[in-house]
Amino acid sequence: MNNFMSQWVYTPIVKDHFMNPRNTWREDEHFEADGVGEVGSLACGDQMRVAIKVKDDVISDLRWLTYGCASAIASTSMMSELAIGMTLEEAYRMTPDMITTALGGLPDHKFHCSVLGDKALRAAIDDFLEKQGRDNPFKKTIAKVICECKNVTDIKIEEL
Amino acid sequence: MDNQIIYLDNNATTRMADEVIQAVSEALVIYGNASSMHGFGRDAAAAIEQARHQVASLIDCDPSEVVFTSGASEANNTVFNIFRDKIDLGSKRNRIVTTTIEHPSIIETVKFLKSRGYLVDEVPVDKTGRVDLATLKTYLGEDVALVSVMTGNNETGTIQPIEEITKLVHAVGAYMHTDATQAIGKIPVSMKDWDVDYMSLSGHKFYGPKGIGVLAVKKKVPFETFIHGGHQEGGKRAGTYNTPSIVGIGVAAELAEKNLESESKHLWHLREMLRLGIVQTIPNVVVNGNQEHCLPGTLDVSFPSAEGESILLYLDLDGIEVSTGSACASGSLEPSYVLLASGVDIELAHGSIRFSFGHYNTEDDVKYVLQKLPPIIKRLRELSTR
Amino acid sequence: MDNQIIYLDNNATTRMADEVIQAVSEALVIYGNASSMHGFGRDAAAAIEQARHQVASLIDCDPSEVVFTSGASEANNTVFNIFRDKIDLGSKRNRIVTTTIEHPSIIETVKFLKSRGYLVDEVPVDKTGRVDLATLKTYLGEDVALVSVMTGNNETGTIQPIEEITKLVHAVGAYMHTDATQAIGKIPVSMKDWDVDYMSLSGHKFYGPKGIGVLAVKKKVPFETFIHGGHQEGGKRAGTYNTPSIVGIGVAAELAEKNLESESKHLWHLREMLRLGIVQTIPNVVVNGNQEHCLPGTLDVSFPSAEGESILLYLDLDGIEVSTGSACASGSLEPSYVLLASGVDIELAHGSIRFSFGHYNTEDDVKYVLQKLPPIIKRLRELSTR
Ligand SMILES: Cc1ncc(COP(=O)(O)O)c(C=O)c1O
Ligand SMILES: Cc1ncc(COP(=O)(O)O)c(C=O)c1O
Ligand code: FES
Ligand code: FES
Repeated sequence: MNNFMSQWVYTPIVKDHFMNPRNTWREDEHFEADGVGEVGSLACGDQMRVAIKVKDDVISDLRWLTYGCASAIASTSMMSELAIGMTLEEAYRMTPDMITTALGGLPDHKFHCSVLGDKALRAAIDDFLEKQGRDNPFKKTIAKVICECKNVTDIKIEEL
Repeated sequence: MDNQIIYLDNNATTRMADEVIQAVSEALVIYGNASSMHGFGRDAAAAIEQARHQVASLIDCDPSEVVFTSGASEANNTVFNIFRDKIDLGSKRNRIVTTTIEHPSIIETVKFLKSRGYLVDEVPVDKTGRVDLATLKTYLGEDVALVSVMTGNNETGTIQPIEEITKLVHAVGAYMHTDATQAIGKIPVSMKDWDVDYMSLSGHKFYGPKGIGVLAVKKKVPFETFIHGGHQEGGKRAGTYNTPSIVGIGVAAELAEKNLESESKHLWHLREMLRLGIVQTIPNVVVNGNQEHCLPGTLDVSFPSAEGESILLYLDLDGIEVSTGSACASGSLEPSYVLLASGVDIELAHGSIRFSFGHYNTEDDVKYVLQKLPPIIKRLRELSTR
Repeated sequence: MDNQIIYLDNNATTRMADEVIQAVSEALVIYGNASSMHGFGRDAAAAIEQARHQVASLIDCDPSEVVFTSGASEANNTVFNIFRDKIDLGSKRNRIVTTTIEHPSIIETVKFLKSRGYLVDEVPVDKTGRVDLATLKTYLGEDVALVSVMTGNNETGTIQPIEEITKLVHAVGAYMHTDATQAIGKIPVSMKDWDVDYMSLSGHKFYGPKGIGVLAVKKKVPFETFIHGGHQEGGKRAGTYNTPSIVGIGVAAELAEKNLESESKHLWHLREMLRLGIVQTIPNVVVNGNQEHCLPGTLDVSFPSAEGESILLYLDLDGIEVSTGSACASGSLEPSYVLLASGVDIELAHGSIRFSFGHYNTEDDVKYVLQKLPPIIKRLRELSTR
């Protein structure tokens, strides 16, 4: 039996981020967001909200909340670490692949959980630009990702 | 993580009883082919007949009515195949009736049959997962060949009124099957009293081996072989006898019969202790299933704003093993179809956790869970979008 | 009767190897549900994947092509069911071709399919039990969906030219299945080299557990689930994983691969020693099957004027366990259908005895048989009407 003991379901990095999620949005914390994005729905079984602070078009801070599985929690946590310090453009171009790679991989059927994280981030950037009354220079260059995980195909991912 | 493992997934599978391990280990050397005439073969045949009697005694049927299979999945497939074949041969009764909350080995068989043009109705259940007799009646008629309703649900534990259902079924001249897999060893089960025509069960759900089950088939009811081949099981199921596992399921059956009363009390006690503890310490929880007609040992709870897999994995890190939705759904994004079919809100169906107790659980296990679970739910809810 | 038991019925079933008993016993405690996510479940899943690799290595296929079943009977039924379903769905290829000497799990499946109107041809074999390629060719055409020919026969040991047959089968665009149950561990078996699409095998024929087998399914060939239900085996075969037995068949596969060469020599040596001994000491005997293309370890002999069951029971009294006809036919008075299909005289077919050797047999076993058998035959012949 000991031969098989016991990789956890996901990679050690996923486990670490699941157990100690970074940059979560505590209720008692007064986080003044410059932009907020939300994707998914409770009915889908996963929902994500991302809030960003922006300084000189760089993401200076980020908070998030998620209703979702371990991969979703770990993905969003990892996304938050990657995003802080990025320019808006870099952040907008973040791909699910960057998140899963940084996590040391996710099982195929959990891929969509990482899609949700960066989508919520883009929604937050959209919200920020809209609030500022600015043009959104990124939107046109990036193909739209459809929310429903079941419709996230490889081709759609590559289009990112 | 503690080294301690609290196993609360007994509806998925149970640990083999020490007596069963002992018997199986000894039987590993009874390696003769039970179909052969020589000495080793005869030893094996005698061991198999003893197991047949033990199982028959447990479910209250004649030993000749016990057909050993590779498990309840095969047993369930076999029953549906019998009537598929009758329909193929032109039977006027060309309709099968079952429910929306059966085990996947029936749900998927039904999907397959429907895709091939067979007529199958799935009777809905009420909010507690129970089949309503009046509703069922509207589905019954002279064109119905088979009705299949599970005894107790694997996810919520909800128990169906099999005896009453069987009366309705026989009244229209149809045959009755019940998948008793989850009920065995937890509540009294009787082929004779309930008067059912077919019953499925699986060894590993009551401290017996995996890969061995039973389809009990009443005398003089329709039968058609599913796995064709050798003359084993009176031609009803081919394949070299799996002697060690058959011996094992026999011993498990004997134990289950002997311990039924104390086991049932033990499981209900732990289940209620956990239910009360959860309700008292965690705000906003929903206990699923029928609380009056419920298998002892099964407790299915939804925690709104906390997602099932996350709860499961945090519990796992604390050494507590539970299940979310049905075990088969793990790794998938589907909410529990059993809860959805019972009209439970989709959000609640996503976040359900099944605690299922077994013989080897103790009050200390419950106390440990009640210490670890509340902070996990609190934490997840703080993280959640709400 | 001596206390000594000489077991010469290894084609019926084998004694589990000590290494397998050890592994199965240890795995009896890996009781988690391999479909579950928690720790116990993951241990079970890892053990299963290891076994999948061991089996794949033995039969030279990709691990993802290995589907665990309850045995070769189920595996064989599964293959025929795939094409039954394709035919039901209107496939233009609506004919199945097999032989007259397959195992009952195919013969009886064919009987059933024919009785339900499906087109199945059974290709005859020559006097030695071999499929003639030219004859087979006359059965092949654009309407053939599946061809199923066993690798080695359980009764006579006759080996078929599977690689050549597969070429012919693929040339007309049909799929090829071989039941390799008896060949495993005795001759080299390769899904890849032979290019077969489906292959069946059973654990207990090569020192593994009973109640566990494999259907190997090449990627991208037709498949339809036989036992519907949970998502185990990638949806190809439902039922809670039988972890201990899967671990056992894995260990058995590893041993079989490691020992193949020495085992093959050992079995052939004992078989030839017995054959020569019988031919030299008993007048008027007929050795059945093909002597050039024969599984090592199988010796099937007819003793004219001595009836099979009587020989078997006299041998049994001397502690020697053999088989008459096919193991499945035991208890029945039918002459061997395999021999009849090979054009063997009905009288000879009645009196055939199968000696089948295994890893644990020794030269002393053969010497003992050669001491006990001649007087038994003499005695029965003296009793006989001739
Ligand atoms: C109600 C019910 N029926 C059937 C089965 C199938 O049993 P097995 O997986 O042993 O074939 C199960 C368990 O998986 C079950 O809970
Ligand atoms: C050639 C062959 N195929 C299939 C089988 C069936 O194997 P099982 O009885 O393990 O299902 C056997 C043995 O019984 C056999 O010898
Ligand atoms: S977020 Fe839905 S499964 Fe991961
Ligand atoms: S985001 Fe809606 S289903 Fe996954």
